[in-house]
Amino acid sequence: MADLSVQIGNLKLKNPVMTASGTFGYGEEFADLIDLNQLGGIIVKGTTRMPRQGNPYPRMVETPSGMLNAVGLQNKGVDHFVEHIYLRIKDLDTAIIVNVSGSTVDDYVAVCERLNPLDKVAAVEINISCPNVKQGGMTFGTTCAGAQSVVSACRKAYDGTMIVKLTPNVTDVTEIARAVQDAGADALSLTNTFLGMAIDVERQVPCLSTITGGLSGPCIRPIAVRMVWQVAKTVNIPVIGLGGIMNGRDAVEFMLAGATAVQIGTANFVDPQATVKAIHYINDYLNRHGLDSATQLIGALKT
Amino acid sequence: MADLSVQIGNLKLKNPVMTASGTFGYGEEFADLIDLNQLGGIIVKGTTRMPRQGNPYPRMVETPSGMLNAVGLQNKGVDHFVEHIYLRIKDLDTAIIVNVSGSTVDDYVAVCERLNPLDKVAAVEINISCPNVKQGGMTFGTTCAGAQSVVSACRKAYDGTMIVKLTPNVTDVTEIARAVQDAGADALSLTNTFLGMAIDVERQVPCLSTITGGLSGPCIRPIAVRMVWQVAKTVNIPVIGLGGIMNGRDAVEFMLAGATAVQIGTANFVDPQATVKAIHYINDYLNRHGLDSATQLIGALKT
Amino acid sequence: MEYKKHILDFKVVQNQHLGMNYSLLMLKPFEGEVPPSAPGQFAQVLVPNSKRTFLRRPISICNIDRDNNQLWLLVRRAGEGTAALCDLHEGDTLNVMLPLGHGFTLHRDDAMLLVGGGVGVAPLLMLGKELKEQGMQPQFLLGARTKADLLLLDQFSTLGKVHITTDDGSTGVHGVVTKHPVLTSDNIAHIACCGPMPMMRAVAALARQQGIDCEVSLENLMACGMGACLCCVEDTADAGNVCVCTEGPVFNINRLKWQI
Amino acid sequence: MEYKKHILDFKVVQNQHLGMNYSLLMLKPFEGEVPPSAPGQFAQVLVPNSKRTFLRRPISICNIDRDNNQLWLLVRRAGEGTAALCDLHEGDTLNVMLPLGHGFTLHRDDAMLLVGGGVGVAPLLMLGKELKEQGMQPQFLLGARTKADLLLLDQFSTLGKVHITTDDGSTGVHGVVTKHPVLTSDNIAHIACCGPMPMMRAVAALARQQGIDCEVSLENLMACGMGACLCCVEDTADAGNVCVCTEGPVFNINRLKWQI
Repeated sequence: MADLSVQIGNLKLKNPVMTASGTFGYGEEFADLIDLNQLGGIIVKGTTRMPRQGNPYPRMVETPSGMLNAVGLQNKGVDHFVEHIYLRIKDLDTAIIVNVSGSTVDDYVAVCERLNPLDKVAAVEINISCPNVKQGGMTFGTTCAGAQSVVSACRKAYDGTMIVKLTPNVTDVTEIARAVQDAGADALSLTNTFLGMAIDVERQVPCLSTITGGLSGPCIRPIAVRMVWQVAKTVNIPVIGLGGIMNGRDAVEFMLAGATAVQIGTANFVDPQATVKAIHYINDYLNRHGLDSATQLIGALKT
Repeated sequence: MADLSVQIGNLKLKNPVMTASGTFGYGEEFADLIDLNQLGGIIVKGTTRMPRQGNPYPRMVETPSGMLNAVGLQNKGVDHFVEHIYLRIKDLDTAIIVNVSGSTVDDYVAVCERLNPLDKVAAVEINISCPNVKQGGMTFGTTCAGAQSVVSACRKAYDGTMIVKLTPNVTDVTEIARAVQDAGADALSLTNTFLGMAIDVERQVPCLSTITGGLSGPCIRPIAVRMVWQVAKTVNIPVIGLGGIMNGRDAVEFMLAGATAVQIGTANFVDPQATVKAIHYINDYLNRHGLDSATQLIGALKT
Repeated sequence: MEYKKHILDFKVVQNQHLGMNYSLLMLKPFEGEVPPSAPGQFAQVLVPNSKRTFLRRPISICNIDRDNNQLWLLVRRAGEGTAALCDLHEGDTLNVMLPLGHGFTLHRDDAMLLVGGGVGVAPLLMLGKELKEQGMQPQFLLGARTKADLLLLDQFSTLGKVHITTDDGSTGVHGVVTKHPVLTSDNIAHIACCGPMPMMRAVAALARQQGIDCEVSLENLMACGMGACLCCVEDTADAGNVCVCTEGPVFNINRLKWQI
Repeated sequence: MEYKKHILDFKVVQNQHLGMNYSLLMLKPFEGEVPPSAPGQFAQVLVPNSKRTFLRRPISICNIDRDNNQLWLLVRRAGEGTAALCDLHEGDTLNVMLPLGHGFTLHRDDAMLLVGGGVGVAPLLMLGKELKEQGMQPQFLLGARTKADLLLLDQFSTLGKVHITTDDGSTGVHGVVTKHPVLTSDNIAHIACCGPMPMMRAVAALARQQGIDCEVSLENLMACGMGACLCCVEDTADAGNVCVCTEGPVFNINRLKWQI
């Protein structure tokens, strides 16, 4: 049995496979089908200062090898999380990471402050890349200054491991990555979804209530792998790769490109057991290649 | 029979369906399978000042609902085009449009000058978005200044209809679109391919000789549709939509989003008859919806 | 009662084509029993043989035949994914997650009318069977475009009285289901309805007007089917946006904000 | 001679499974005749039943059975696309574009040896048949891992003398094809070779050393198969990068820049 553990800042994960925010609820939904304690980490749904109803239906459309969503950060707010959900999931033997979203810098800071005292929150993931909210979200993530404003403020409010989730909807993702590293991030996760759109041609209306939404799934994996590869060469902090990972092979692809860990997102909708299968695959892969640690995969691409 | 014709600058196309550069050779390769005279236009392979051998093999890898390529503008140069290929294809009853590529502004200008006198070249398409060349190409297309430098210079060198092909690998495609319009473009085509990457995980090497390549196919269609929709609302010149159009339905989707015409690219590799089938579909669609002109589809999305 | 979710491979024992557009898939798990499920719950089916289908397809559980350890799914050929399901061969393998969501309320009286249209009759078969097994006498009101579009009529006839409407009048009452007098007869206290949206809205409107308790089964587009993606939401009077896949697919019409 | 390209729907008349990993697909066009093709040309097959296959798959033309108007394609279960082809049912429809590329040179003498390995024997069947029909006496040298991996042996035996090597020595000469004495016998003037790359390189090296004229059939990854995408290029001594799909797949080794 190879050593699957990897290190993200001060946080040690038992293996590199986490779930992506907004694709795995709070984990409980999957408990019938997989042992949650096997996961490297669970990144729970985007959490905001106040409850949010999200966007109107329809919020989803299937696209070639992927899907567009426009959920819009529906959640019951950080107080509900702390008072109810946290109590239910805190004793899982996996890293619980909370995705933090907001419309203003103050919103992000308020959520970070509320989460800061919680022992069993292993890290926060600052989401400056949600494409489905009118204010904040992705608009912070597309400029260095915007990204730094959020990340610096959150850094002051949160003492633990702080991951920052980047948007792919930029000309040069390495520039944003460097700015976010300089602002105090302990790790980066990329990519969030790609801004996309689909039309019901017979009715001549957009498929989503919000017209545009976030594209995810294996369709965009080649772009996400490229960005992880570029960013991992640029920064000194760990990179967490995501974007269309459907299985263990895809997870290894991201690690070879430079990711220290990965998140599985949309695949959970197609195969709710994709995460545990990927963990087994990585173990088998390491054995097959005569490697004894998952860390040996990180950036091992021969170019 | 509905009126399928559309207008791109001074150029009237018999229908909105063209072939995308680099996916249809010079048309001759497809002559056994379709009647080339039925097409709205043929955009021939990227043509450069000097012959180019392109990138080493391997240049292609299949990805979910798409493919990455790294051809690198292999072509025999503009002189060969003018002296040989042009003579063979100039009497086709379709708009022959030449895609112009280069590493320097002078390169682009030289090709435009060489093409300018040719009666049967209906337009040029200035390619400031090729992701597979070390110099020039996409690097021009990712900044307003870079884009304008090429487009202004070509504008002086070419008197006919000048289309400019934009890259999607930018934060704000409308900004580039506006700059290119201001520099004298008669029309815009978007999107070119997305910069991506894939890894052979067993061998731990990139699938492409150039590591990264251009992602095309229906996988990226939702992103391309979104960009066409954004750009069409921004500029006053016609937009030609492309990116993962597999059939007539997809062509209509781009037109509803604001495209005046479309280009079919990667689909030609899967179904060499995709273009003519799309033309028939559009005609049927217009009849089914009680419309008498393809122009009624342009930007007809109800939002 | 909450049933545990399972993901299982099933073998296609029989694919019974019903007319041009429907298939009744009779499936047997490769291992173990078809998991316990309630009438109105659904399954998420991974389409194995379609180039352009990425997500699973939610399909109502039509019947669980315990004697033969079979799961029945009734599929309408709508898009590419369901067409591929209709084209499955006997012996093919199908990966199915079930049971999902919350089903119909089982009322312990004889005043229950099960109203179905098109492929929406599927969950009513299981519901009717369950009611009959518990000693109730359910009635059915089934609507279709033509006589040929009436599905599983033989099955329904064994479970209780069947009322019929057809759009073209080729059998039963001529017109849509709300034209049928049984809907407004005195002895109906509860309606369980599944069918096309216009039908469900019309039935819901009539039920509200008549003061009849009514549940409908929604078909909102969904990705995961298990409350994770939050895509299939329906706006409710009591809780705002809720997931159809977990809080539904069956809703009492009093929870819905339908303008009826 | 250039044959016209066609795109046709074929019906799977028979899918003959050869061992675990190969299928011989016998296909009949829904309309008209199998288009005229030359030995060594290939077809581009649209995989109808695989979720993750986007592009067509290039498959050598194995045989055209004019008596039964059948196209034979020999498929090795390599990735998901070819696996789906191997799993086709009789009666399924397959969209095929053919013929593509340039095939083997037909030498008008009896000094031709056709060397094949694995699924690479496919085009040699058609080539041997053509040679025999034209009155020549081709010989075959077929290599495989084991006796069980030798494909279409009955067919080849009807066309000429068959020499065999196996990696495990279970039949024929023990070892790779270049171990077989026929390759260096005096009466071989031309080699037509199709098989795995290491085999083709070894055969090419031997041919060059012995001064034997030699053609090989390349398998570079391709998208369009018709010279449009410029992805499948091979670097040649005379013309730099050329498309394998149009200039090949068959090349004389003198054109290649292989370090052999």
